[in-house]
Amino acid sequence: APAAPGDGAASPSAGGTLVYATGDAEPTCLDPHVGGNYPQALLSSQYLEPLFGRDADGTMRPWLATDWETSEDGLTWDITLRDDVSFTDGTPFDAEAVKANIEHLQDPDTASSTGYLAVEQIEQIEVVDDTHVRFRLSTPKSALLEALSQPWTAMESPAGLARGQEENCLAPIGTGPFVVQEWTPQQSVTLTRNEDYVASNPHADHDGPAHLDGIEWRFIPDAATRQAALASGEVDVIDNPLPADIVAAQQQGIEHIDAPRPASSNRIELNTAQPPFDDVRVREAFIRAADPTPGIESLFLGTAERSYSPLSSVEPLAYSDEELFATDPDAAAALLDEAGWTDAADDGTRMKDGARLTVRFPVSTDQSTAAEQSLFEQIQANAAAVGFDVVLDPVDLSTWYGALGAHEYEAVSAPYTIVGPDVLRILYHSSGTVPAPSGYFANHAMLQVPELDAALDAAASTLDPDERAERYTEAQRIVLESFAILPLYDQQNHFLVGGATGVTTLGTVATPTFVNARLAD
Amino acid sequence: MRSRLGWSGAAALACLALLGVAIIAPSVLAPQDPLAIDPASAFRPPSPGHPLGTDESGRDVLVRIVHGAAASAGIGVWATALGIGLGVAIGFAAGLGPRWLEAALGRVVEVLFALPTLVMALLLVAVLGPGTQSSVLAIGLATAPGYARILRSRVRGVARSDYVAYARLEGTPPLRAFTRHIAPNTLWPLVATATLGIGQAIVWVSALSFLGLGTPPPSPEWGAMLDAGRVYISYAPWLTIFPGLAIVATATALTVVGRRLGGAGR
Amino acid sequence: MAALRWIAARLARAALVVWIVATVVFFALRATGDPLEAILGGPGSQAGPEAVAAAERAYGLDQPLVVQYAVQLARVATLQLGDSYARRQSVAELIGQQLPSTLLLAVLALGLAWVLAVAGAIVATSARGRAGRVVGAALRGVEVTATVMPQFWLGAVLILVFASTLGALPATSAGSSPAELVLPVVTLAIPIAGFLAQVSRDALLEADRAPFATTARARGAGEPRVLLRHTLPHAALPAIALSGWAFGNLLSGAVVVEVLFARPGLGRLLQEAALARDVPVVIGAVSIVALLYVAVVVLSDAAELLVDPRLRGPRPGAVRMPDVAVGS
Amino acid sequence: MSVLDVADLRVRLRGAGEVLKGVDLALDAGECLAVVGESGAGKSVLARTLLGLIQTTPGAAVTASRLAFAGRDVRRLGGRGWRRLRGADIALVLQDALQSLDPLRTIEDEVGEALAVRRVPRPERRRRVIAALESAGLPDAAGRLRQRPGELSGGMRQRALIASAIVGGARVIVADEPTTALDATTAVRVLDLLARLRDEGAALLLISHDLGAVARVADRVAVLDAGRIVEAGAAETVLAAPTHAVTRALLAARPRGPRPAPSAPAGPVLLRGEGLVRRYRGPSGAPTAAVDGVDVVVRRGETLGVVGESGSGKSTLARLLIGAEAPDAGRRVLAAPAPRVRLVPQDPLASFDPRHDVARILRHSHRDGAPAPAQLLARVGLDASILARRPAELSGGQRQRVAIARALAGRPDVLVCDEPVSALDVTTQAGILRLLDGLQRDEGLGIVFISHDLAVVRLVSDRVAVMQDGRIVETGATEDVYASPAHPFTRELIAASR
Ligand SMILES: Nc1ncnc2c1ncn2[C@@H]1O[C@H](COP(=O)(O)OP(=O)(O)OP(=O)(O)O)[C@@H](O)[C@H]1O
Ligand SMILES: Nc1ncnc2c1ncn2[C@@H]1O[C@H](COP(=O)(O)OP(=O)(O)OP(=O)(O)O)[C@@H](O)[C@H]1O
Ligand SMILES: [Mg+2]
Ligand SMILES: [Mg+2]
Repeated sequence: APAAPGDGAASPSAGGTLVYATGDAEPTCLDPHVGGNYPQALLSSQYLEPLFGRDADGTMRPWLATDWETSEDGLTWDITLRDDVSFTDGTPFDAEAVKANIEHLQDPDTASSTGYLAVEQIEQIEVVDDTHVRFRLSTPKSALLEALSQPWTAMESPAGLARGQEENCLAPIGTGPFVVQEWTPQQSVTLTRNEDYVASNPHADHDGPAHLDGIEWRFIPDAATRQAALASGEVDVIDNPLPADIVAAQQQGIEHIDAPRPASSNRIELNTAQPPFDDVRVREAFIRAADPTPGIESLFLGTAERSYSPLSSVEPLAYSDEELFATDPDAAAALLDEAGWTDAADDGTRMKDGARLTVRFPVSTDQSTAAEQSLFEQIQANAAAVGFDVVLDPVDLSTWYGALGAHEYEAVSAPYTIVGPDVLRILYHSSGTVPAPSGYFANHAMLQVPELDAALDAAASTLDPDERAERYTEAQRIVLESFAILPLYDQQNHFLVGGATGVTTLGTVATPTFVNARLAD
Repeated sequence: MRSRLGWSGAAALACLALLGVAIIAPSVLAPQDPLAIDPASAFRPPSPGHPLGTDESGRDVLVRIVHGAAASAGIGVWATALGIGLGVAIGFAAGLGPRWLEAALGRVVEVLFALPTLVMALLLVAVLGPGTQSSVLAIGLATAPGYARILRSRVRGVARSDYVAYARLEGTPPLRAFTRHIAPNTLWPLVATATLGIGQAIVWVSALSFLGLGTPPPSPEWGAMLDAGRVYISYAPWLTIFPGLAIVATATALTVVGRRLGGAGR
Repeated sequence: MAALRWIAARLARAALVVWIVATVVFFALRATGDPLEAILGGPGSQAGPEAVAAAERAYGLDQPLVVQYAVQLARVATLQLGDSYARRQSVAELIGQQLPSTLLLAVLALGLAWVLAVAGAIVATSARGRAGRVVGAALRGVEVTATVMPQFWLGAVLILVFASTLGALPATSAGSSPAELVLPVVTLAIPIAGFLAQVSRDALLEADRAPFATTARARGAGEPRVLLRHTLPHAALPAIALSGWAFGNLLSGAVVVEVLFARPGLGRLLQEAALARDVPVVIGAVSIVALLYVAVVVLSDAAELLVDPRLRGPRPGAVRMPDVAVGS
Repeated sequence: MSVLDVADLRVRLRGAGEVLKGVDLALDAGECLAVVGESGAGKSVLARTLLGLIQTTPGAAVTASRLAFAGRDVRRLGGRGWRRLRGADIALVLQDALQSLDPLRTIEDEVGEALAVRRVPRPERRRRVIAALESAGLPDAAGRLRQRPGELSGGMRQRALIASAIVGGARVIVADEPTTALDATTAVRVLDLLARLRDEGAALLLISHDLGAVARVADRVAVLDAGRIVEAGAAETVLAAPTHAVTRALLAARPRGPRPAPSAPAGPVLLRGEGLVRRYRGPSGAPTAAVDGVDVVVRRGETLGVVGESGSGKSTLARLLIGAEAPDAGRRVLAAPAPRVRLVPQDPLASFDPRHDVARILRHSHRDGAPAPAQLLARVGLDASILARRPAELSGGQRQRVAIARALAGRPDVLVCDEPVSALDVTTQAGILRLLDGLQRDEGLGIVFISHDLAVVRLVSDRVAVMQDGRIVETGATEDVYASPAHPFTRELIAASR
C-alpha cells in the first residue's frame, strides 16, 4: 500500500511525469562509481540497483542478489543472483556483470572513492556460473553486504561501462525502474520509465514497471526558490526543505518525509592532534560550554532531534550517552583553569603562555545548511562566554578540504554517509588519520586510540552479530568519552511531496524511490 | 541651504548623518551587543521591544543593522578607495604619459572592463578564497577601469584646455601647471563620482555575500545579514526586508548627494 | 576602406584583450589551486596514487606549466577550449549549451530595460505643470532606487510575492516559455532600467530644449512627432554608448539571477567552475564573456556611428561613459 | 489688409514678469518689417508668440486686443489649429541658427518636415525641397538631400533653415537674428536672400539687434525696448533721424568709420613672422595648410588688424605669433631683448581655470613691475569687487575685460587679441574697443587685432592684413586699403561691412 495517504480530494492515477527538485549539487557524472557522493546516490537510485537492500529496522534484504553464504573464516562469500533481470540495454544481468562492476570500481581510472572503499577488500572475483559469483577477501569484512547495498556499488551494464567513462557518465545503464533519457547540465535530467522493469526492489508494492511515465530531475540550488516552486506547483517533490517550510507544510497539506541518513550522526569533531584540543580537559570544556540544544530547538523548529551518539538514530547499533554532554559553563571554566588557560585577552578570550584559546572552525557552505551555520554561530557565542575564540570561516568545498588537508582547523563538521556502523572504522580508526594521495583523510578528530582501533578491527572482522554489536558499542563509548566529538543531530534528510503519492525512501542511504509513486490529479 | 538642497537632498543628508553616527558610535543608537544570542526569543516579528524583530538566533535586527553600518560602509569605502586609487594612478599615467604607456594602460583598462564585476569577483574568490579582502579587492579592481577612464578623459581634456595652454604660455613650469590646474580640476569632480561609487560598492558587496563569497558571519554586515535572512523570507520576512532597505537607503542617499555634488561641480 | 580598417583595428584589439584575459586567468587559477581535485571527482576524493597519475597523464598536467599554458592558449585560439576537469565534457559544448540561455535572458532584459527607461523618460519630460513636477520627482526617486536595487533581493521579493504567495508565475526558469522568463528578466532589467532612465532623461530634456525641437514645432510638428523623430533618437544615443557597460552589468546580474531562479546559463556555469577550480571551463567562460563584451562594445560603437553622423571621422576614445557607471 | 495684425500684445512669463507690454504691429505681403532692440528686449519672445509657441509654455500668459493672421483671429486657437498654421502659413527661422537643424536627420527630412507633417507624398516632397533649397541659394541642392547638418558650413545651414521655412509656402516668415552666427560676407548673402523672398511676395518679420544688417533689407523698422515699441517708421527715417534715445544708442554703438585719431608713428619691430606655414590634417585626412606662407611684422605702438572669413587661418596665425605652436615652415623672429607676448583669447571663458577666482587668476599671471590686481581691474574699467568671483559668474563683457587685465598683468610688449569682441553685443563691444585703443596709446603696446569684421578692425587698427585661405591677400595702412581695396575679396569684405 502507498506509504502515505493523500488528502481526500486527490485520487492517484497512473502515468504522468513527476518533477523532482533537488537542492544538492548537480553531479558531474551520473555514474556513482565515479567519485561517489550523495547527490549521485540520490539520482542513481532511480536507474541503478544494488545487489542488496536494507529494511528500516536494519535487516539486510536481497535485491539483485537472492542469497549469500559466508565461509567460516569470513574470507569467501558466495552470492546467488537473480536470473530474470536484464539491463535496459538488453545485456543480461549475471555473474560476469557483477565481476565487471567490481573491477570497474577497483580500476584507478574510474577514480572511485566511496565505492572503492566498499569493495577494497575483494581480492578475487570468481564467476561460478551465470547466477553464482564468489568473492575472496583479503581480510574478513562483516560489513560486506552493507557495502554492496550502497548506491555507489550499484550494478551497471558491462556493455555500458565498456563505452568509456565520458559516455557512461552521461547516461549509465542499469536495471532500475527508470532510464536516463537526457541530461541538460545545470537544468535537469530526464528519466523515462523502464517498461521491462522486473520488480526486484524489496520496496516495490507491485510487479512490473513504475506507474509514472517518467521523472524530470531538476537542479534548484536555492532553498527559497525550491520551496516557491513547490508551492506554485511547478515541482512535485523537493529535498532539503527549510525547517520553517517543513513546519508550514503540515498546514498546507504537503506530505513531509523525514528520512535521516544512516551511519554517522552530524557532529562537530575536535582536532585532538594539536593544541588546544590535544588536552582532553579543553575538549570537555568546549563541549560543556557549547550548549547547542536550545539552538537546535529554535532553529530547526522541532524538525531535528538532539543526538548524543556518533551514529545515526536509524542505525540499530547506535549507542548514546546524554549525561556526558550536559551543559555546564561553570564546569567548563573550571576545566579551562585547570588546564592552565587562565590569562585573559582584551576581548575576554582566554590565554596561556601568550597563545589565545582560538578554535578555527572552517564551515563548508555547500554541506552545512543555513540553520546549521546559525547553530555554529550560537555555539561560537556560547563558547565565547567561557573564553573560547571560535573563528567561523564559511568557505567553498575546495577551500574547506584544503583547510582540512593542511590541518588548519581545531573544529569541523563533516558529514559521512555509507550504510551501517562500519562508518565508525572509517571515521575513528587511527588508519583514518593517514591521508590518501589526494590529501583526504576521514578521521578529522585525529583519534589514535589503540583500544578503539582494536574494538573497530574486531567488529569489522567478526561474523557473530552479538560480538559485532558489543564491539561497536564499546567503540562508540570510547569515542564519546574522549570528548573528541560533539554530536548534534541525525544527518537531516527531509522531503516535501506536493503533487504525488507513494513516494518512499530506501532503507540503505535514505534516497527516495518512485517505483510506487503516482501523481495526484 | 535647504532651498538649494531640496527635500530629497535634505532627506539624503539626514540619512547619511544617521549612517555616520552608526559608523562612528553605534552604541549611541543601540547600546546592546549585536552578537548576543538568545535562542528562546528567535524569529520575533517587529514589536516595541524589537522594532525590527529578531533573527534566527534571537539577535535584535535593529541593533545588528546599526552595528553593521561600519562593516558595510567600510567595505564600500575601502573598495571605492582602492578603485579610485588604481583608477587615478592609471588615469594620470595614461592621460599625461607617453603614447606607448597610454596604449598599454588602455589595454589594461579594456581587460578590466571585459571582466564584469561579479565575474571578476568569482575569479578572485577562486584564487584567494572568499572573505572581506577578496570582496574589497574584487570590487576595487572591477571599478578601477571606470574611474581610470573617467579620469583619463578628464586629464586629457584639462591638459589640452585653453587655461592650461595659457598658463604654459605664460611660462608656468609643467609641474606647477599640474598641481595648480590639472590635479584640482580632475580630482575634485571625482569626489562626486566616488560618492556614487560607494553606494554601488555596498550593493556589489552584498551581492557577493549572496553568492556566499562575502564577509563571514556572525558579523552584522548588511549583505551577510540579508543573505542569512533570505532563507527565512517566507517565514520571517523582516530578516530580509530591513537589511535590504538599509542597503537601498544608503546607496540611494549616497547617489542623491553624489549627484548634487556632481551637479554643483559642473 | 576606412570602415574595414576600423573593423580590423577593433578586432585586433579584441583579440589582444581576450589573450590577456586568458593568460591572467590561467596563471591566477594554476598558481593557487590543484586542478587534480576537480578531475578526481571533486574535493575530498580518496583516489589512489594510480588514479592520480592516470589523471595527470590524461589532462597533460605532467607537462611543464609553460607547455600547459601554450596548449590552453592554442585551444582558446581555435575555440576548442579542451575538456572540463569536473564534467568530463568538452568546454566548447558546455558553453554552447549554456550560452543561448544567458543571451536570451540578457537580450530580453536589455530590451525591457530600454522600454522602461524610455517610457520613464517620456513620462518625466512630457508631464507638465505642478502635477508634472510631482510625477518627475517621484520618477527620479524610483530611478535612483531602482539603480541601486540589489538584484538578489529584488528577485527574492518577486519570488515571494508572485510565486510563493500569489502562485501567478513560476519561481524557477529553465527554458524559454514566456511565463518562466518574466521574473528573471524583470529582476535583471530593473537596475539597468533605472540607470538608463536617468541617463536618457537628461538627454531627452536637453534635446527637448534644443533649438531644433522648437524649430520642428514651428514647422507644425505635433508633440508625438517631435518626440519620435527628433528627441528620442538623441535620448537613445547615451543608451547606445552605454550598451557595453549595460551588457557587463547584465552578465554580472546573470550570475545572480541564474543561481536564484535555478536557470541554466553561463553565469551559473562560471560560478560553479570557479568554485571547483575547473580551469578549462573558467578560462573558456571568461574568454567568451570577454569576447562578447568586446563584440558588444564594437557593435555599440558601430551603432553609434550609424545613428550619430557627428561622430564619423577622427575622434578620440572608444566608449564614452557617464560618471555613474563605475563597475559593471 | 495686413497679413499679420497685432495690437496690444502682452506676454507674461513665469520668473520674468511681463516681457511684452503692449506691442502693436502690422505687416503686409511683400514688405519687410525689422524689429530691433537690445538684448533682452523681448524680440525672441515676440517671434515665438506670433507662432503660438509661447502660449504652450508653462506659466505663460498671452493677451492681445488683436492677434490676427490674414484676417483670422488666432487668439483662441488650440494646439491643433496652431499646428495647421505653422509651417504652411507662417514660418520661423530660429535665433540659434546653427543648432536649429536636428544633427541626426538628413537635410531632406529636416527641410521637408513642414510638408511631411501635412502628409505630402514623398516624391512631391522631394521636388519641393529641392526647389526650396535652390531658391534659398544652396548650390547643388539635389546632392545635399542625404547630407546631415554637420556636413554643411554655417552659412549653408542657415540657408537650409530658411529653405525649411519657405518650403511650405508660408506667407509670413519670422526670421529671428538670422545672421548673428555667420561671418560678415555670409551674413550679407543671407540678407540678400531674405530681401529676394520679400520681393517675391513674402511678408518678412526680421528680428535683429544689428541696425546695419537691418538697413539692407527692411522697409520699416520698429524699435523694441523692454517690451515696448519705442519708435517705428520707414527704415530710412528711423536709421537716419532716430528720435528715441534707445535708437540713438543702438546706432551709436555700431562700429563705423575710421580710427578716431591715428596713433603716434610706429616704433621698432618687436616681432616678425617670415614665411609662416602651418599644416593640419584636414577632414579627408590629407594635410592642408591653415596658414600658408605668411609674412607679418608687429611694431611697438602700432595696431595690426587681421581680417578674414571664418576658417581663413586667423587664430592659427595668432598661435604661431605667440609661440604656442611651431610653424611647419618659416620662422618667428623676436627682437632683442625678447618682447613679452600675451594673448587675449577668442574664447576667454575657456582660458580661465574654472576653479580659480579672478584674484587668483590675476595673481598667477602677475609678473614683476605690473600693477596690483585691483589696479589692473580699474584699468579695464572693472570694480575690485569682482576679484572674489569665478569666471562663470561674470558676464561676457566682464570676462573679456578680465582676460585683458590678465594679459596686462604679464607686462606685455605685444598683445595678440583673437576676436575679442565678436561674441559681445554692440554696446559692450564698443566699450572694449575703446579700452584697447586707450591701452595702445598709453602703453605703446604692439597689438595684433584679429576679427572677421572689417568695420571693427577699421576702428582700431593702423595697418590691416586681409587673410583668405591661409594667405595674406592684401595688406597696408587701414584707410588706404579701405579706400581702394586691390583684391576682390577685400572688396567683398568691405561691402559686407557697410
Ligand atoms: N521661456 C522663458 N521663460 C521665462 N523668461 C523668458 C523665457 N524666454 C525669454 N525670457 C525672458 O524674456 C526676456 C526677453 O527675452 P528675449 O529672448 O525675447 O530677448 P531678445 O530680445 O531676443 O534678446 P537677444 O537679443 O539676446 O536674443 C528676457 O528677460 C528673458 O530672460
Ligand atoms: N588644431 C587643428 N587641427 C586641425 N585643423 C585645424 C586646427 N586648428 C585649425 N584648423 C583648421 O585650420 C583652418 C584655419 O583655422 P583658424 O582657427 O585659424 O581659422 P580662423 O580664421 O580663426 O576662423 P574663425 O573666424 O572661425 O575663428 C580651419 O580650416 C581649421 O579647420
Ligand atoms: Mg533673441
Ligand atoms: Mg579663430
